[in-house]
Amino acid sequence: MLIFEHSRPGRRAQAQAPDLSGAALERALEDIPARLRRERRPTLPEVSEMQVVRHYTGLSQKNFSIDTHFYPLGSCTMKYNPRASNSLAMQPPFLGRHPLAPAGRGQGFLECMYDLQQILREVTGMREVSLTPMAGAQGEFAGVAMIRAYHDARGDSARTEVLVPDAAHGTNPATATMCGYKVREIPTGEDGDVDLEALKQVVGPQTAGIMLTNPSTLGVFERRIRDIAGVVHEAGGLLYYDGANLNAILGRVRPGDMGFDVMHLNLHKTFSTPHGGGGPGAGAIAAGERLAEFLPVPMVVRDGDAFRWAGEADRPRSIGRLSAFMGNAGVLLRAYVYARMLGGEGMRRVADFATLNANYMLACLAREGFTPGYPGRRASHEFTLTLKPEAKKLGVTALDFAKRLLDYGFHAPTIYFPMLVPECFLIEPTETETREVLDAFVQAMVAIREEAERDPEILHGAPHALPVRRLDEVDAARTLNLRWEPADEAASGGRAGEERRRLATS
Amino acid sequence: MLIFEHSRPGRRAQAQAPDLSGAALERALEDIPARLRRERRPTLPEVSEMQVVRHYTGLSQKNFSIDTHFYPLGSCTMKYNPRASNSLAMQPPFLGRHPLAPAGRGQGFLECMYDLQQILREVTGMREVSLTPMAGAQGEFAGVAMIRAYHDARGDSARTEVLVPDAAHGTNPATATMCGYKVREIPTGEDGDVDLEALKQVVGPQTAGIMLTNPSTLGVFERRIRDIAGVVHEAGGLLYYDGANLNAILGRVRPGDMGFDVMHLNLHKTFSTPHGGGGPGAGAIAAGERLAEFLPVPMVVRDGDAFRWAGEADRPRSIGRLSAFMGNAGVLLRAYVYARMLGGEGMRRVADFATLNANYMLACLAREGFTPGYPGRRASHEFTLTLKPEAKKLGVTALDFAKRLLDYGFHAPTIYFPMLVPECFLIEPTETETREVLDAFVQAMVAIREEAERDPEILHGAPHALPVRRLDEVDAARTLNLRWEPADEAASGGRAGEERRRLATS
Amino acid sequence: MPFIPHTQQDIDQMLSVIGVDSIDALFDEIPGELQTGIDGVPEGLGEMAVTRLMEERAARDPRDLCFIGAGAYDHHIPAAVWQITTRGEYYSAYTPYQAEASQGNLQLIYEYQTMMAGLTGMEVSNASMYDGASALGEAALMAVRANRRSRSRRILMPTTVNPLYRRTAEVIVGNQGITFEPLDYDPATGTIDSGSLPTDPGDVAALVIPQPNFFGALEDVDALTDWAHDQGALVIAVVNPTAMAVLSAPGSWGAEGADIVCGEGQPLGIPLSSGGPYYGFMCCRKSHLRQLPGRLVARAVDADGRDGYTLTLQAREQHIRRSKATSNICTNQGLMVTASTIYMALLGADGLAAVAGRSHANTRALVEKLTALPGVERAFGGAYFHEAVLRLPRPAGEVLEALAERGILGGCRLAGDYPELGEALLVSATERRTGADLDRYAAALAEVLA
Amino acid sequence: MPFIPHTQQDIDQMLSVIGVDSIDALFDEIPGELQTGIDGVPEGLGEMAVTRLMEERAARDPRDLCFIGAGAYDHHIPAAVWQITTRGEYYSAYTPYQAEASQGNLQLIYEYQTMMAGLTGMEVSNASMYDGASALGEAALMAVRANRRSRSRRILMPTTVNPLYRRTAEVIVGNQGITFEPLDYDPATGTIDSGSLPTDPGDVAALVIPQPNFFGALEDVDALTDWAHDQGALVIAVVNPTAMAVLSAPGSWGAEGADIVCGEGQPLGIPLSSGGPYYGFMCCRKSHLRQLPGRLVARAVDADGRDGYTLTLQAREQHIRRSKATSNICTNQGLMVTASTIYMALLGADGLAAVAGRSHANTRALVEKLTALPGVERAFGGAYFHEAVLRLPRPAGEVLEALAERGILGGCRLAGDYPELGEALLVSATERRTGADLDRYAAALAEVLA
Ligand SMILES: Cc1ncc(COP(=O)(O)O)c(C=O)c1O
Ligand SMILES: Cc1ncc(COP(=O)(O)O)c(C=O)c1O
Repeated sequence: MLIFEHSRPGRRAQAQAPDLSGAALERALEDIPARLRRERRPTLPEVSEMQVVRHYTGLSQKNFSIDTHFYPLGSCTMKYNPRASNSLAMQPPFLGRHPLAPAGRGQGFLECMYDLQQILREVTGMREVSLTPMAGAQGEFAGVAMIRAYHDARGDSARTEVLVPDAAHGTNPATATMCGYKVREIPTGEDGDVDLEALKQVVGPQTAGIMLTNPSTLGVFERRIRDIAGVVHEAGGLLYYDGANLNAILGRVRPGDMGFDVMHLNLHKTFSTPHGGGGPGAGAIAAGERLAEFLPVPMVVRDGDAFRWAGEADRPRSIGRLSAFMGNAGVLLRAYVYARMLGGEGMRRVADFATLNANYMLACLAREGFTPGYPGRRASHEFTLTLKPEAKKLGVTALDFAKRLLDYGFHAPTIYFPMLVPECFLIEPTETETREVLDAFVQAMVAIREEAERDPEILHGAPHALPVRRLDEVDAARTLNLRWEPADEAASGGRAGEERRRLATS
Repeated sequence: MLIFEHSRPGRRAQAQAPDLSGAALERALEDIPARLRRERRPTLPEVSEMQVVRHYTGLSQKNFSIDTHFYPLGSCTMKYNPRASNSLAMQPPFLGRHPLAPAGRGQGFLECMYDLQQILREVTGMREVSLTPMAGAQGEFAGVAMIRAYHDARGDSARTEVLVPDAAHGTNPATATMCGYKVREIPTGEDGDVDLEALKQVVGPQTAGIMLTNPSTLGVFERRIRDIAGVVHEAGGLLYYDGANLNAILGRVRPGDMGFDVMHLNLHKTFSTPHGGGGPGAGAIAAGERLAEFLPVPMVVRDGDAFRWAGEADRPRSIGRLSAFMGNAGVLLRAYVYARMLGGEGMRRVADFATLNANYMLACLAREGFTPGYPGRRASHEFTLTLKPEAKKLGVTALDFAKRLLDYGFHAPTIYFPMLVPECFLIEPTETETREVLDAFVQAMVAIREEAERDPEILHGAPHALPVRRLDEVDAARTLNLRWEPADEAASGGRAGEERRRLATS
Repeated sequence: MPFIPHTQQDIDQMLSVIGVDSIDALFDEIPGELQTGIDGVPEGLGEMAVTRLMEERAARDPRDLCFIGAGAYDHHIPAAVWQITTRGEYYSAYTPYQAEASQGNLQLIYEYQTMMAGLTGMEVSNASMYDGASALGEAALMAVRANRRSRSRRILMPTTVNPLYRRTAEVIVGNQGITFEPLDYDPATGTIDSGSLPTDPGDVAALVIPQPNFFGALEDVDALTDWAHDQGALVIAVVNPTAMAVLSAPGSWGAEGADIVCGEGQPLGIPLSSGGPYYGFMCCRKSHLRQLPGRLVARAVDADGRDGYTLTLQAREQHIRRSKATSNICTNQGLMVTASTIYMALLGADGLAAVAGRSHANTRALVEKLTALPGVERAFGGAYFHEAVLRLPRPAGEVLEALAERGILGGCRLAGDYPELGEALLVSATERRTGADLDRYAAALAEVLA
Repeated sequence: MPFIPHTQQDIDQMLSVIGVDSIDALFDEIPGELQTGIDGVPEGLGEMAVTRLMEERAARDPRDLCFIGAGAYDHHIPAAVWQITTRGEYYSAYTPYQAEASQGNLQLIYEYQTMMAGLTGMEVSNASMYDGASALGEAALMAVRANRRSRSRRILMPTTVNPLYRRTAEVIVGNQGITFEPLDYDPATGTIDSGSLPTDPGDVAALVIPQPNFFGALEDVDALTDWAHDQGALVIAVVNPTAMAVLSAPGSWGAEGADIVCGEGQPLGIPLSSGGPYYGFMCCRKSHLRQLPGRLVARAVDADGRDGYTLTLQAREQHIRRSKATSNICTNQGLMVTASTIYMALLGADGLAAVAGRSHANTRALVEKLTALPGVERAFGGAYFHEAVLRLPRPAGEVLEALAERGILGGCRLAGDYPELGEALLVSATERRTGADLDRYAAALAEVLA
């Protein structure tokens, strides 16, 4: 039932709004010309406070989440989100601080941001860090824009292409386009590494740079990364590091040392800030020698004992700002708490145990007869399976397996990505899961395969035990019912989103 | 699965404890004689932080609650618990205040307590209020102990009996016993009111007092309350008011005006503090002329602009203290927030709409052919049904109906209480429920009766849709498995609750 | 090893299943010279220590009385909003790619889309962008793609649009050769100078219309919308969502309504929080749907015929369309949408109107009190909504500093972006400000100016 | 009408179904003269206004550095504890009378019972009492009922038991003719004077043994337990649960162990909160089970043979047994048990031992620092746990006041209850206190005493 269906005309959560209606409201607004006023009330529900609490508490229970389920979603690093990060970031002085309040009224907050910049510098092996990008993709945007600004600053304007491996995450090519570049795909070799020969062939004076994830989205470490860096740099291009997979090497290997010029971190992955059902994230960006001066503003600088913002004036070559203020401050606070709790040693252990868990699952699944996407390669913090053999033999797809896993109480791995691997499962257990959970997942995979052997319809019809059965997405995209409409309006095809009733006050 | 079954030796939520173990721990404790030290580690789980979060988040989802379900539990006033009460009571300065911190370091808190005392005085029509009782039953204890102290102070020591109506809540007679009184039951008349003639016959010089709930637990207002008060007072006894049902008359009628000498309020009912799955509550106690000086300590007094505790020294005739400190301060803060949000007018509306909802449900259920416990009487904020006709005709009990209601997504009403009403349902919808919910409940009752007509096994086997089916309580009381034991210990019948393994440190 | 559950026995057994004898061996494909480790990161702290640290940091930041708006507003946030939003099932869920395991979140987004479409008077809302400023950049890109009548990459951008939005949007569109051409404002009213609208603007992709504009002033949205449509340009509305409870919705502007609506969602239940996380909202006509960036939820039917909800039109997005996607956005600001949806459900249309009304009345009262001081005057004469520009007789920077020392955040200084306004201050007083608060501001300002 | 969802239409229709024409008519059975209404209650406030009010109240209460223990301890509480405990499904549920609809809560209590039985070394734990002090009163009542060898109503109550507990317990048992007879302490050690134990105590129902005792001193629990059992008395242990991680558990005291164990649960994850809500725990031998007050949860089997949990032995309780019940308790402190169970699960045995160890070491370090000041000395010589009594060269009241002005809560003054100790202070430093905190206390005290 939708919240709108709980609505009754005139019902209100009275404690929540100023007591202002009717003539008093009109008086409050009397200096606003009538022609600029709204005529019809917007479609918002009229419900009581308890109805709201009950409705959204009930809805929440229909979600899988880290706090309730194993969530081995490859490329997403769904690890435990410490509850302390939440409560400490949500302290009233932090929540109440206006973004335009003077720096002097927020030294506690600014010191956290400064410290975080410093920590991320260490972690990445880069020279400077800007925290402002609001997600990984915005970090990528900043990085590629910086590469562009670099070439422009050197008058090197013939560089029109950005190279992206075919296995890359979709944000990489999309970002290159947003930065006005043409995208050229680099093929992946048999072994999961970039095809170095192919790369050599396409690199040239038109190459602005390359975007790489390492370990790659195939869950393997790009072993010839230094060679790749050499080839690209040789040609005058720069290297962008997509930090989505940093969990695999955190505290052990620094992207700066691999030869990258700029990178983002997905703090909502590696630094365990919550995914929030889709966001917010934080895509802090770090740059080395060549690119640091182009970093987006604002950044935090220290003057003696005081911290302040550095904006366009301090950093004249900056690509500029990516949001009205400073990005997702509250997310950054959470990441900072997490970083301080881990410390340097704890960071290294993240990589160690994320990698241990992934390799263990891979070994178990292989032992049970599932097919690794890249046999013979070590898993990084994640790995691929191909369910093509099962698809062929049993007529069940990766999607069927995924949906049936939900019935077993496991969130499905990432499916059909990377596309290179047919019927792909990209599995990332993360370091915070116990061995028992990994074993249980493997057992579920075996059990599901047995079900498929017995009766593939069990899988085709899955899920069976969730609030809904499998949804018809094709029909949904055709019907395109994107918002609820009041019955009378839906019937009369009335004007979008507004109710018939006029403002109570008019 | 129990949390203990997730345990693995050596696993820990490392962020949560000081980093102190092994030899360092021994050093920390070196001045404690070995013979006073523990030898074996207690049975506590060894689990990670995420396991704890996942386990207890998962468990929570197996509960019905106000935030998720309609909960028409008679005598319990399960109304919406405002979320603001929670967040405002949990502000760090309130949470962090040590109970023995000087009054000067907690003026904000003390002012809230003082204000609450004043508000409850107004609400009850009594002379003074003490907030210290930690639940209704402790309020009752305080009140009856005050009655005893009163008689003792007057040298009137022959009073050995407390009168309690047969429909009273169990805490009433149990309290009288705890205060050293004999309990004498008063019968209820046909119409649900106390049998005044019977009362007159038992009242006498041995009568210390009477404990009454009004409206009574039968959901009707005791109409001759002033007569009852006259009879008891005449005989030298005092009147105790059990405030559990105050929601019915809040802001309209004051127990002090009915002739009561002392009463408690269930703030966790009428003032909407959460029930917390069993508690904590707050049973503030209010007394009139005769008994005010005996109120339990501490109370808050105002000296000019400052607030301070009044203890035994200030109030030498007090019955004393009922807890180490001042009772359930955090609950009282929640009640205070609620009281301030309602205001006087809002309180009256609580009674109005609690009563409207109850009478509406009663009318609907009666119309659908269910049998009121006291036909012809108005419902107060709650009412009884007797399911005896259904039991006789269809072979299904009140318990069966109750369990089946769970399948329909409704918490069951209170059942088999009061015992006077055979196959009793005591239904209290509270004022915060919408008419739609009440209608849906009535429809569910009708639907369940139809099921019973069709196939009573549906009811006998209910619930069907919950985490467990009906539990065998008789067997549980026989088996008495009251705690988990490690497999080896359970097998070897080892010493209670301790594990074999010795302290890691020894 | 905070958050890592492995016992030594686990480690040993797992390594033996893998067939290596140490965790280090699992990194054998990484060139040794790259495995430098890190130093310089401070040692790990337990939760107790980090709590102490963060509480001390927070305690250093005073809780001032806030009269700054300028794109972020200090509204009351009902307690229920964040107590529900931070429930693990919302807080720690991923993007609802597995629809059946995410019905709670998906239904909530569907409700959100309905609410935002309702507020803006548009047909469609997406599931959120990063923030208001970046949403404006995306709206500009979208307009260029969506305008079938024009191939222009020029967009008219009034200077009454929040300067921080303009700068952000410029960064976002700049690399694609899209340019913003400024439109001046009328110094008397602080609104777009309709006199200065070019009679023949040439080929233009879109006109941006802010309402209220950055000065709090109210634009003549109907006339501007009709003018833009006459030129073959699309209209991008940038609006304050609280204002939408009482101001004419972009869907009703002029004869045809705006084409794209975006703005900052923060006023709807999101804490100020030093500027984020907030979220950008974005709505449009259904006919432009395939150019809309960001996620979309649709109602769907399951195998048993039950209603459910699912992400839809993913072919617009980067993970399907890659370099041809409508945007590179992936992670959005989902949890903020959860909070805002709960906020809007709690407030309803009447409640939101009351918030708007009280905020406006408070601001008006503040303006009256402050302009009663000698030398303080309104910079513009026209109508405004819940925010206004004042001119001061002393340097605004100094005044603000002196007010801050008194625990008052007196407003936003405009000299940097609008030197022509002199010592100007943008002030706002939300419904949270009491009469006593306004008096306190007025008294402090009197003292400072004395 | 906050929290009331009725529309005018609802009201009209509901009244018509009932067959009356006003809500007032529903009160027609209540004598008119009783329907006076109330006045004097302040007008209702919206959530925004009450938030402002309560924030201002809270802001007036300083957050001092706490060195008071005396029954309530300032331990670290993991953030997860209360974020989970305040989930609506725990927070707003009732007592789990409908077992099938309360499995989460019931299983949690079963786990709690297991943990408390483990900590105390006893066979059984109930589901909670109000607080430690009232639990002691109930334990005394229980002991009188449970002691089959004695019909005595006398209980030996050492003066080393927390005076607030003694006073509370006395109120609870007093009306049933039960008396507490004091046992003195040895002024050298601050523990029960084994010399003063009566050689022939006569018929005694029970001996109360605190561990650690109110002074923080460690009683000779084995000898006391054996002595009591020799006299035919039961042993009631009153213990600090944190201490149980490292001190010998009552179940192991002497040859047979204690019979009843109670105490304050606050140290296990419950905020100080001006004294409540806390909870009392209560454990016993299985043979005394039927005399135990309070709720109990047992494992049960459902109709399909699955494990579940349910309240059991309700025949002990007031709602069944009425005037013959083991206690009048009904509502207990359930939500605190939820918090404590999560706390204990997070800490585990090692973690709790570390909390105990660090608290003790901190207290010892504090004692060393403070006794280094001239005129400050320990009042007792024996062993103690995480709390100790110091004698001051100046009136303790004045010293505490001067320390409070410096933001330090210096301890609990003992002069009221123990005048014989002179100017004595009970101090404690939990694991939350840092070395710098201890130094700050020492420096402040030096200043105050100078
Ligand atoms: C490999 C990779 N790169 C980039 C991104 C984009 O990050 P964000 O979603 O934070 O924009 C992701 C996120 O899913 C990713 O997995
Ligand atoms: C009528 C009545 N009296 C007394 C009580 C006892 O109150 P408490 O549970 O708070 O001790 C109750 C609670 O259920 C009750 O309903």
